[in-house]
Amino acid sequence: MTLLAIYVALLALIWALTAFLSLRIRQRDGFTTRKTVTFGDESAVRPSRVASVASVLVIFLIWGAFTGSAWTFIHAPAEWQMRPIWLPPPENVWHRLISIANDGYRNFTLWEHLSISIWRVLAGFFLGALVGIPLGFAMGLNNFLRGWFDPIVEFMRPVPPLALIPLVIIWFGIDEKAKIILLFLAALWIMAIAARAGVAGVALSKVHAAYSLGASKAQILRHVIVPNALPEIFTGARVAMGVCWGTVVAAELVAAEKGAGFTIMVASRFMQTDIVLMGIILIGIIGYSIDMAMRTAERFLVPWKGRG
Amino acid sequence: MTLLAIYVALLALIWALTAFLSLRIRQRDGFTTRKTVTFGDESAVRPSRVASVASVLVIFLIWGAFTGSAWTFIHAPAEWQMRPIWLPPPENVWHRLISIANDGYRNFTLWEHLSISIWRVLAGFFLGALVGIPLGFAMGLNNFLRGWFDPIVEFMRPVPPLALIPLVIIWFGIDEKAKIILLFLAALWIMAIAARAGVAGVALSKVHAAYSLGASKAQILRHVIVPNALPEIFTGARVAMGVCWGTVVAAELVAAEKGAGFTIMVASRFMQTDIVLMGIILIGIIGYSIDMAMRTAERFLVPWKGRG
Amino acid sequence: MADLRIENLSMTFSLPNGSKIEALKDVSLTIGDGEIVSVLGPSGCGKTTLLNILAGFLAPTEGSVRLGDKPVTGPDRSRGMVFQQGALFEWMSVAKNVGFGPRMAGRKRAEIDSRVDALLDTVGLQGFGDKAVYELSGGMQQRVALARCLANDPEVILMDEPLGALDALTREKMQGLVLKLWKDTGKTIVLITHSVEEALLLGERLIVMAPRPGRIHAEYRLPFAEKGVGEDLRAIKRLPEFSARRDEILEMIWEMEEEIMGRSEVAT
Amino acid sequence: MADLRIENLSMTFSLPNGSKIEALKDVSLTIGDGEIVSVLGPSGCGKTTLLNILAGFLAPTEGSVRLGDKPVTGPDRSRGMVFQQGALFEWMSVAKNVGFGPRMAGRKRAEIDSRVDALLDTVGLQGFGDKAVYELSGGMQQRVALARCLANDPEVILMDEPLGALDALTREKMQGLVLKLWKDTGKTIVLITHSVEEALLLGERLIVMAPRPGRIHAEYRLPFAEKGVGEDLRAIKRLPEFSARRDEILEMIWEMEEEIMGRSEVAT
Amino acid sequence: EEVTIAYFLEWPTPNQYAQATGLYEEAMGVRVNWRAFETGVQMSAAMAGGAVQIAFSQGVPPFVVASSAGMDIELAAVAVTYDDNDNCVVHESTGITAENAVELEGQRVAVPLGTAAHYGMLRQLEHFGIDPSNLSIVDLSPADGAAAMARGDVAMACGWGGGLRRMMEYGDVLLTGAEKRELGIRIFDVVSVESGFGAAHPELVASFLRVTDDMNQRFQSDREAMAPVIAEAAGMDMEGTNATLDAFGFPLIEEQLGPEWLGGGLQAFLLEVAEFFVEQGTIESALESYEGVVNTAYMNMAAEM
Ligand SMILES: Nc1ncnc2c1ncn2[C@@H]1O[C@H](COP(=O)(O)OP(=O)(O)OP(=O)(O)O)[C@@H](O)[C@H]1O
Ligand SMILES: Nc1ncnc2c1ncn2[C@@H]1O[C@H](COP(=O)(O)OP(=O)(O)OP(=O)(O)O)[C@@H](O)[C@H]1O
Ligand SMILES: [Mg+2]
Ligand SMILES: [Mg+2]
Repeated sequence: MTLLAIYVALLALIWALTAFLSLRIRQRDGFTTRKTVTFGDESAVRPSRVASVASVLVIFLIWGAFTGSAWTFIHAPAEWQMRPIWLPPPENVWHRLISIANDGYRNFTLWEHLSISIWRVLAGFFLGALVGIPLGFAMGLNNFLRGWFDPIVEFMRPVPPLALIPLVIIWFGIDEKAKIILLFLAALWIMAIAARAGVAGVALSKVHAAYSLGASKAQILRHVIVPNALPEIFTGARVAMGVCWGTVVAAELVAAEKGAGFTIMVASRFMQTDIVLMGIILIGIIGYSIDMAMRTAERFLVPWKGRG
Repeated sequence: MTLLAIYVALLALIWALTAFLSLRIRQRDGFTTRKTVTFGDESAVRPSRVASVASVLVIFLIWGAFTGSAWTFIHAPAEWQMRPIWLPPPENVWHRLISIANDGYRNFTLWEHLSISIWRVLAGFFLGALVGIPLGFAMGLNNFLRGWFDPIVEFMRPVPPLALIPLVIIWFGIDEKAKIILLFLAALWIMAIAARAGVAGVALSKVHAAYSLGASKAQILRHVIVPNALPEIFTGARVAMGVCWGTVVAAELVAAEKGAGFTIMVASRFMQTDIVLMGIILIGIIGYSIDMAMRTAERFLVPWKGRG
Repeated sequence: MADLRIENLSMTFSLPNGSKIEALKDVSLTIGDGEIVSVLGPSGCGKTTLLNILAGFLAPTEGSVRLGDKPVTGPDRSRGMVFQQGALFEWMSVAKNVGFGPRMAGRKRAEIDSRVDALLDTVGLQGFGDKAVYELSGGMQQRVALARCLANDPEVILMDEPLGALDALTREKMQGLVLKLWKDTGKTIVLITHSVEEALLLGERLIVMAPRPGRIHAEYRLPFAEKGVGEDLRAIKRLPEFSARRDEILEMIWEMEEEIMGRSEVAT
Repeated sequence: MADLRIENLSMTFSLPNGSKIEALKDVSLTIGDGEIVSVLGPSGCGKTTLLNILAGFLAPTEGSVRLGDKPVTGPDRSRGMVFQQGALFEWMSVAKNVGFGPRMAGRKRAEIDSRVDALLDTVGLQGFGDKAVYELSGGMQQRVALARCLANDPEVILMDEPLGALDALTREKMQGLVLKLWKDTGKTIVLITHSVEEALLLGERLIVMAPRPGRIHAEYRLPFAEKGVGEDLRAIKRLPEFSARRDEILEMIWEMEEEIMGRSEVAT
Repeated sequence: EEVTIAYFLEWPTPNQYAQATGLYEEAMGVRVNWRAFETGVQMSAAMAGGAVQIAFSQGVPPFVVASSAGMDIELAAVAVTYDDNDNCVVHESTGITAENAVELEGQRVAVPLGTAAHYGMLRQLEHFGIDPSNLSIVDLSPADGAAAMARGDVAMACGWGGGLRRMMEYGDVLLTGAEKRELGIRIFDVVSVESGFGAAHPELVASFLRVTDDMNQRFQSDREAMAPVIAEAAGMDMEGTNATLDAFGFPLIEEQLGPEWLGGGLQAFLLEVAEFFVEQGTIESALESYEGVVNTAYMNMAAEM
């Protein structure tokens, strides 16, 4: 509560300061500045860089000040200081990262913990896409298969993949296979629905054009429907990757011997808050990187997205 | 593997049968039937009802046949029969549902298990929306606040909420408050981003029209921006609800004394596969119902969605 | 009421890549009180930019706009806008849309209601007050937009291709309505259009603009708006002088466009 | 090559609510080999439905279409289509789009390449072969669509408002191109349009359709397509007989539309 | 060919000397993988999934639960007895001791469900006349339970090993090991084998038991030398290792084949535990007898070796 108050106070202070200063320093000439009314015009909102930098600095400052960090010059009074098991100073997290990167944690190196999680995600996602995409196409192209799989997909879609963990444990145990099956199930329905939506999104005029140019059904599938569905499939893949990453972390919280989720769960048992924080930050960075990688792949592989 | 083969064989058989029969029984006259080419034309795909019914029946049939169910007339040879700890016959799941509904499980009634989970989701979601929506609006309307919160939101968005469980356990323990904070964090960023997107989606001409009709900033916020953002916010709310439901199940897998996720996790400890299946089915049904309820609410509350 | 005086208006946009676009350069124009002026010109010649400056949404890089003796510095209820489409508030009923301006100004409920009813009558939408705007056809929606604008009793009405999205017949009817409203209310109206016929029919004065830099290319004074009312627009179109004017202006625009397109095709 | 014979065509759509729409009723028409026919009519009069039946995408509820002595039962490379927009394959380059038909037919690589080059020349897109289609302007995209259709050397080309989405000047140029292609290749062309001028310019014959039920309302035989080539379209538009025809047909359509709109407004 | 064996971290046993020095591989002639688990329940799950063939030191309750549910799992031997290393700890702030144990009613308790600790807790509650349904029982592993205890989230936590030792920092046990033994609460772990694997390779199981017994014997004489290796393998410091080892008992083959254990006492105890669980409603039904799931053949073979 005190913390929140301090944070808001700092926010207000810096805001007021920035506003006062920018009254003096004229912003560089740009078309936005010619607008007389900008409130409500989202396109005229330029994220203030000063604010971004200040925001990150303030978080670190508060973090450091209340944990007696050697990195910050200001320190909160001793009775307000947090103990490291609640919140370690930032340098602890950093040193922990370095020491774990060098010496490993629980018999595995940091890299092994992270790469096993990433590998699980990739394997599960890949299998899910391998089955889900053809399934989605079948559903988009055929009355019978649509009818057959519709009830299954509609029922499985809202089941959180995590709810399947106990069943997967009973059926497949707790080893690699079980985790990959879980991730497979997490990706499967998302990819099937994306592929089905991709088929649904094909402009009829394109299909008709292909027909009157003499293409056969197989040719239409290969040259018209598949490329047209790719952007949708990519969007689905981004969602599926996000879900898979969340699912693998959760699955590792419940049962694993290594992995990113395992690391933070075990560390939390032993109140090693610095490792937990380090793990969460790494998980966040990997999640962010996966999303960025998918976006980049999308730009390269389906440059025509949204240009039809 | 054998199961999969039998399933695919049944699928193919019924497909062939349906195709053969529908050659004889002319489909009712409809505009689709006047189309000479329907392959690739998703709008012409009518899910076959026969297939849907057959699909569900086949699943039950296989389930029953391989578990020696009293409900099915066909039974697989004894050496192929599954034992109830792997897969109990459907009637066991049903009887279990009835007995748990009557007598409860682990000191709590079925209704208590389910309602505590639902309550957690609603409370967490509500708090997340309460903070996230104004945050999103602030980010959509103001340079400084956009700059301030952008790095935070962009970093937190790809962190799976489940990765926060260990930290939440350390900071807030394992009681109700901790779970609700976790769900709050799960909903917060989704709602903030939805609200921000809602602001970004306001057509500039509407805002300009309001200005030249003499509206003040507050009036524009209240009468133009908020209603315009509602459809986006609702879409975000549906996503957030789905994520919250998955998160609560996972959080209960890790630590809880009651709840839907707790039920299936504990049952899996005791190899009570019938309870696990029952729980998963109930979780699926609740997830589905939440989604349906949100859609219905959307139709009633923002009937203008997509009509601008 | 007062004249709309546009003096030496220039508007230069700086693009993110550093280049500059002269959307308007040294445009001067005076629009008299109660005059109806149509503006015609190829895509990108700065018509919308001009209108946005008149409305007060943009501040020009040079020059000034004055309505009477007040300089224009921002949007104001004295200058109403009608957009091509999509500017109605789809979460409000027709009546709420029309009454928006008075409601924001805090007028009394009864006063608003009677004003809204009268305006719906004027634009031919009696009995549609309770409908949702998205249930109306495109033409009816533009009637609502006109009524909403009139509800505030502005001195000037600015229209950016108000009839551009309508089909031929509906458009003809709406042209009649605009002329009728102009005559009945005596408002100053500035109307942007891409249709030469519409510009001829609805403008007492017709301004033809040219792009790069955006400027006034030609100006015509026309008799047709004065003559035309309601349903006899078609008769006006059959007049030989109308055909002659149309051919003259078409020819002029063709030449201008040809010149520009030729240039731009080399550019790409 | 052969005539396109349309006999007693009727098409009734059953709506989900049980009501029926007579999109076409008893339409008969013969289009000679190498003829260019334009079809004009208000929205919903069945133009697209007719073209879809000719292309073979729809089977009529009654009547038949024959090309020469072969009945039309499905889409075929002998009947090419040009759509208003969005029918190009945006994941292929311009050259791949144009070569699509021959490629699907399994022609040899070299043969396809030379044919594509020749066609790009014909439609004025030399050197654009490697571009992505979404980098082209609307007019250029329609040139690609025309070339793609011609690559298959169809007997009949069916066009559904091919120039509807283009701006005035581009449209005029494309009209010239269509006429040129017609003259050079001698294909049978059926062209749907909403523009009276375009219908007059591009049709040896002009079919005016009326809705509810969709049927042929009037038919004109016109001299302008025969006369006009390339760049002198504008001269043709200035001919007094062109203006006379235009006024005549406009008048006729106005009357027809008025009657229909009147009816429909009561209906809603 | 390879065998995967399940074990616990922070659970030092003499056979970890063999684990660390590769003696098992030598004797069994196959590659041996060791996988650490947190609870015996997870070991069952892993055996069901075929990922693990032998579980060393699985608790009795998870074994009873799995075998009662019909899993293909056999008891081959007793691994370790530890009445003092598996217990329930009450938070000191509650002021609850054996005298006023009923005051636990209405409080929150952390216990890993389905484990020996769970069984021990239920029996203790029974002894104190407390109805478990009056408690708020949270399912937490010992380590999580200790963390919850540290935060003061729970009034009592049950567990074993490192978790139990951390719990003890915040409170004390209700009953000591000796007191529990008097009540007939026996706490020991077993060596369980996936039946299919056991049937196919009885000699591997037997030689596993043989090596284990060798280590147990050697431990009695040569503890000084073995302890550091064991501590390393268990992931603990020397002090903790010694304290834990002091609380452990490792019955040798001859003793195990006697009437107290495999000679009949063990089977009877399993039935007792199962019936208690049925009574508590934690499992549906017990087997008629647990003779069938205790396979003494391995031990007999090992004795011969
Ligand atoms: N916000 C802006 N930023 C940069 N350039 C702009 C902006 N708005 C307009 N322009 C440029 O200014 C020129 C004039 O644009 P404007 O929209 O006024 O043209 P217009 O006459 O309304 O065209 P149209 O007939 O297509 O509506 C164009 O070249 C356009 O690209
Ligand atoms: N698939 C369909 N199902 C039901 N009714 C249809 C279908 N296709 C067209 N119609 C109806 O048939 C009539 C003719 O439609 P069509 O698309 O042929 O008109 P059109 O002349 O091409 O109109 P436009 O000029 O707007 O393109 C319309 O009333 C339309 O609503
Ligand atoms: Mg414009
Ligand atoms: Mg059409």
